[in-house]
Amino acid sequence: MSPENINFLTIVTFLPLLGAIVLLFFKDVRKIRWIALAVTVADFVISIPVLTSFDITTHHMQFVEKYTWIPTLNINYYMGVDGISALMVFLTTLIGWVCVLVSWKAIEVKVKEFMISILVMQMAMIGVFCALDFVLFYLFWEAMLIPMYLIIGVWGGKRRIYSAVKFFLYTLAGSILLLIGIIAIYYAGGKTFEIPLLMEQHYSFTFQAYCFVAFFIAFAIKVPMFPFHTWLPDAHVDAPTAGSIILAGILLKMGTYGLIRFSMPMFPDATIYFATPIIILSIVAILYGAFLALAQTDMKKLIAYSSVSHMGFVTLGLFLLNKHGIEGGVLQMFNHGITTSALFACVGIIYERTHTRDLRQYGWAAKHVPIYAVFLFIFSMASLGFPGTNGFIGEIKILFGAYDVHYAYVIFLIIGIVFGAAYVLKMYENVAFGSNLKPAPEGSGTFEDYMSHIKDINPREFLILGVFTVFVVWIGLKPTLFLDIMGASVDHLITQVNAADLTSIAAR
Amino acid sequence: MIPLTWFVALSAILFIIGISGVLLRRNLIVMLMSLELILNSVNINFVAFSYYLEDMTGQLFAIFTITIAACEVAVALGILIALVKNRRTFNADDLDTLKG
Amino acid sequence: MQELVFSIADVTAVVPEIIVGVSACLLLMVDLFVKEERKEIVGWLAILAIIFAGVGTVCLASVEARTVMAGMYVVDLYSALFKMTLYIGAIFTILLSLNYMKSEGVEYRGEYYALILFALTGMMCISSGADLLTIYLGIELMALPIYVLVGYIKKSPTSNEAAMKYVILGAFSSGILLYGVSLIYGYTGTTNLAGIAAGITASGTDSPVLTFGVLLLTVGLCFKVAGFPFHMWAPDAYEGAPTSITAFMAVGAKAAAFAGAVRIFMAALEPAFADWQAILIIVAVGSMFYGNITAITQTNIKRMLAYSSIGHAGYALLGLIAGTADGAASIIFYMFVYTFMNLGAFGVIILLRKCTGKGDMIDDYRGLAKNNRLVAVVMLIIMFSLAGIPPTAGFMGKFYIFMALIDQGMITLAVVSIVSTAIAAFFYIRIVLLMYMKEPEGEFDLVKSYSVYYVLAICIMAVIVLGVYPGAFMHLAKAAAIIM
Amino acid sequence: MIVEYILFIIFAVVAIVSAGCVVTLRNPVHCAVALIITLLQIAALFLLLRSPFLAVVQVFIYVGAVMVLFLFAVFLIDVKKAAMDMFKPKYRALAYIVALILLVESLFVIFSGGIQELTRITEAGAEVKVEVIGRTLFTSYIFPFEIVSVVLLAAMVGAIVMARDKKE
Repeated sequence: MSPENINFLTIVTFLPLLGAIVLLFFKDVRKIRWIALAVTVADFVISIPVLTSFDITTHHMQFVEKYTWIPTLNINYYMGVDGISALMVFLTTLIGWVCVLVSWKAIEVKVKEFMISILVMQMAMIGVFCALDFVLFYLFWEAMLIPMYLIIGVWGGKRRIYSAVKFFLYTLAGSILLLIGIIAIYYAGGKTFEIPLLMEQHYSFTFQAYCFVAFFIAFAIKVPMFPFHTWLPDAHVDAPTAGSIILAGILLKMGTYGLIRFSMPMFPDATIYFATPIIILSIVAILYGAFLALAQTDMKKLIAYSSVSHMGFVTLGLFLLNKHGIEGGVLQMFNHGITTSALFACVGIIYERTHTRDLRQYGWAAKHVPIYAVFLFIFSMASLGFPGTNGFIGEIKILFGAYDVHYAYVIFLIIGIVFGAAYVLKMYENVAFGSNLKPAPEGSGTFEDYMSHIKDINPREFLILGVFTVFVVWIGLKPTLFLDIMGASVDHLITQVNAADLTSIAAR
Repeated sequence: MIPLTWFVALSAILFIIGISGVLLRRNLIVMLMSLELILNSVNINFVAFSYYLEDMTGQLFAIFTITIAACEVAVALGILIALVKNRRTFNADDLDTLKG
Repeated sequence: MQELVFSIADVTAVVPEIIVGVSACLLLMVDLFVKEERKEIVGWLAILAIIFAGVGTVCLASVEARTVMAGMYVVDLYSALFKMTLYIGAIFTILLSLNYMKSEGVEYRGEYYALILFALTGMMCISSGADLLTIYLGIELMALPIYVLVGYIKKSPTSNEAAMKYVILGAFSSGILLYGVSLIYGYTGTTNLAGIAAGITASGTDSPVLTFGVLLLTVGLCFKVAGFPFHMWAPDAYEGAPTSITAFMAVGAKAAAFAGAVRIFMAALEPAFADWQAILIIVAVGSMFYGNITAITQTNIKRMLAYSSIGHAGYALLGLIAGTADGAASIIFYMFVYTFMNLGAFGVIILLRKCTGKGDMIDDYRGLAKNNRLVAVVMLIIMFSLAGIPPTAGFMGKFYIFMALIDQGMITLAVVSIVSTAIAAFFYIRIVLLMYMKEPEGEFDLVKSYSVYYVLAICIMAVIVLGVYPGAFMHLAKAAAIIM
Repeated sequence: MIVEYILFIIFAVVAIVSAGCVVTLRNPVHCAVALIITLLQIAALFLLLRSPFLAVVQVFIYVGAVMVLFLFAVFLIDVKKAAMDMFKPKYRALAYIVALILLVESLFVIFSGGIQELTRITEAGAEVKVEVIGRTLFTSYIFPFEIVSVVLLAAMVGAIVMARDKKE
């Protein structure tokens, strides 16, 4: 059978759901873990052909599947990927099995429910990236809400209920705006929900502006952009490690993906009109996130705020609206998914041993857990954009793009990068090279006793971090593969945005 | 010939008296009686329209209304008796187990 | 000499009604021969009767819309779909009651099922009525047994009280509705729905007589669907009634009232659209916000669901406000979906009922998920469906209504109603939160009743299937709305 | 005919006054009697409208059956206690507002002249024969007639279930 005949996307999307249903019939915790792992790994393997047999010469949607679904409302089951979403699907399936592995020992209560939530979550996330019908997209988009709410609320930390409800309400508010926007564009775009068709329409500027704002707020909450970011630190801190990885790795990408897929091609006039304000917001987010990260002592919170800062780079890159900027932005999405997930995994690994995330409690990592310290070093470097790591490529491209638009942006970006280096190095220094004389936590005996319980990473954790390292180095040294895949799609996106009716904007 | 308006006016007055009775009185039996007033005002309307339109529908409708009114009273009084057996009241303000 | 104006064809058209009505009478007799502890047999017989009626309705629905009984009655796809909803509501109500009424120690359990069938007959008459007289009689035939059923736990003061309040406000609303009918009759000279539409078109819509008549009729109908500010009976009646009857009211009575309202407004008062649309907009917006906001502060779950049902009535009214075939179809779909969601919710309440005193209070759900995972999952899905979160049926129902509304350019109204949906999500997820994220305070000892399990299983399946694949039923609803 | 006018005015005034008594009198027994008077006036008005059958039905069913039921209920329940009960101020303002709105609306409807226009006959019409009513009831109205019979049965069952205690 040739690849064209297989409904790859449907399989990739719904395999996790099938796995979740199968899990319902098992009781043994060990079996449940292994089945979940098997399903996610299988999903990952199946998603590889999506990337390898992807035709990089065209921007058209590939692996397209289209079936009538709800004829009364003209809704179709319409799936397909372009270069950008193909990368995201790959990232999602990758993160999927990593999440299962990370939770192997960390989740001990309600394991079945947890694995089902993870698998349902994965289904919804892949669906979001593949859907080419607006209603289908919205269904997947909203379907992420329930499992994530449960993941944070049931298996989370101390303030899990507060964080879960906050996450739920913020996201729901965004979804409502999105729904309004979707229905509005349905009527404006000739009564269809098909995204490719809707992109071809030209809408009046007023309509574009209203819709753009509605969509933008919805996506900005997910990204999260300043000033809609306040749910993120809470959600990250209280989510279990796997939840944090999903949040940072995939969920945040939903927002920027939405901007790329909908806002920019459908509302080009409004995109150009609003580009500068959004860039300014992004810069504020970069600096503000970095400042706050610098002030944190909780490791997770630090990384959470760094996410705000890094996602600011992404939105900035996208709204530079030139090839370097957008490619850099998309690549940074992927990078952030790898790097931040890896950092959260590192936090989770050490938290399992010490039950603290307070940076002041560490300082012995380089001496006592050297392999761990090496991995943490690699990811820290990737996070601050050290040459040779993936972060460097993304940031340098965004810098190039920014320079083409306005040199002032570059100055702010450099400041942001410097701050980024500062908080990452602070974190690493605190964890790895602090004083050895720090007192052990109360009730754990002498420092030596305490330390003797803390072992270096085991093979399972080595595998997790190793995989992330591969991608960090791969993209850092040879990003062309990834840039090629997205290349045609990015070019097309730029053409779409440039189709904007500039005279109508100039008139304002 | 008496103008149709007279009948409708009379019915409207009885209707309003009936409505005020239901809303103002707290005695459940009197509330039920006020409901009868409302239904009777409706019947005046129906019969009057029926006569002045030379159409029999109204009269027939009125017959059905009277029947239904009897049923309503029977059921309502049945419930009232069940209520009174439990708690010796028929003051609507004493119905306060259910808040609201 | 007038001859009989109906034929065998007329009689066959009303076979489902005859089956249900006659079965109700038969059950009263059968009941005499059934021992007190085995009254559940009567319930099963009632279910059997409804299934027969359902088969009859399906057979009749395959033919085209036709008016029978001298223009009093119409058999069409629209009524068939609503009747299916009503059958499901009635069957599930009986299934929920079997164990519950026994454990509550209620007298006259045989008559209980007969009364449900009587009420069902009334609901069927509402959904098929082609004359204001038939619809009015249907409303009364539905309401009178329900008044009694609400007060069926005679030992309970709350039940008595609820019945008393309900009967007074119900009769009051019937009176208002009738006064409106009488004025409309005076204006058009007929009570036939098609005749009224023709009469209004002929005589114009600017007469105050018509306006006042339409106003009163609308108010009366809003009472029946429990729309703000005519909702005051609902919370008390819902809280005081036996839980199974609360479900029946929330599902059957509401669907039937909407069936009647849609037909009256769309078939008879279509020419006076502007008159009633303005009233309904106020009622709908008021219902959505009042219902959803008040629900947040409730501590009793039945009362909370009552306020939520007020909110849902508001959403469904939006379909009428749109005034199109899509709008009517969206109401049919919404009521169908709503039936499953509410029956599921009340089923869970009944399951919890065994733990003495538990089940009625929202706090009773604290930590339910710990040892009763399945029940908690059921409640979770239903709550998310009621909140309108995909991929549940509740979302599709709302989505269709919003589409119909925006199709008519009423974007502000759609935005307002979507915002109220967000408010509603708040109190639904509170229950999920209590179930999953709090520790239980005591042991849960759930009722073991297979009939309730069946109801819950079917409801969940329906909620998910209709959420993921609503196409088929939506198509039917649209077809029904067009030929109406 | 001038006599008709006079009769109408007499009946109407008595009906309104006694209706007013129904909602204002303290003692439920008095209210019931006042209601009977109102109902009788309405029956008389039906005669003026050439509807003798309805007038008879009104007297039989309302005055004969319904009111007896009411009086039974009143006597069954302690009257003295109920007699103490009068207007309570709880919903008073609301009630007045509703009544006022309805009054204004009705006045508007009545004085707009719209109603008189609805009249289709020019001189006093003939009375509808009982026979015709009966025939129609059993032909065109057979279906509502059947429904109403079911309603009666349901109401009877309901009332018995509610009011009667099961003896063990």
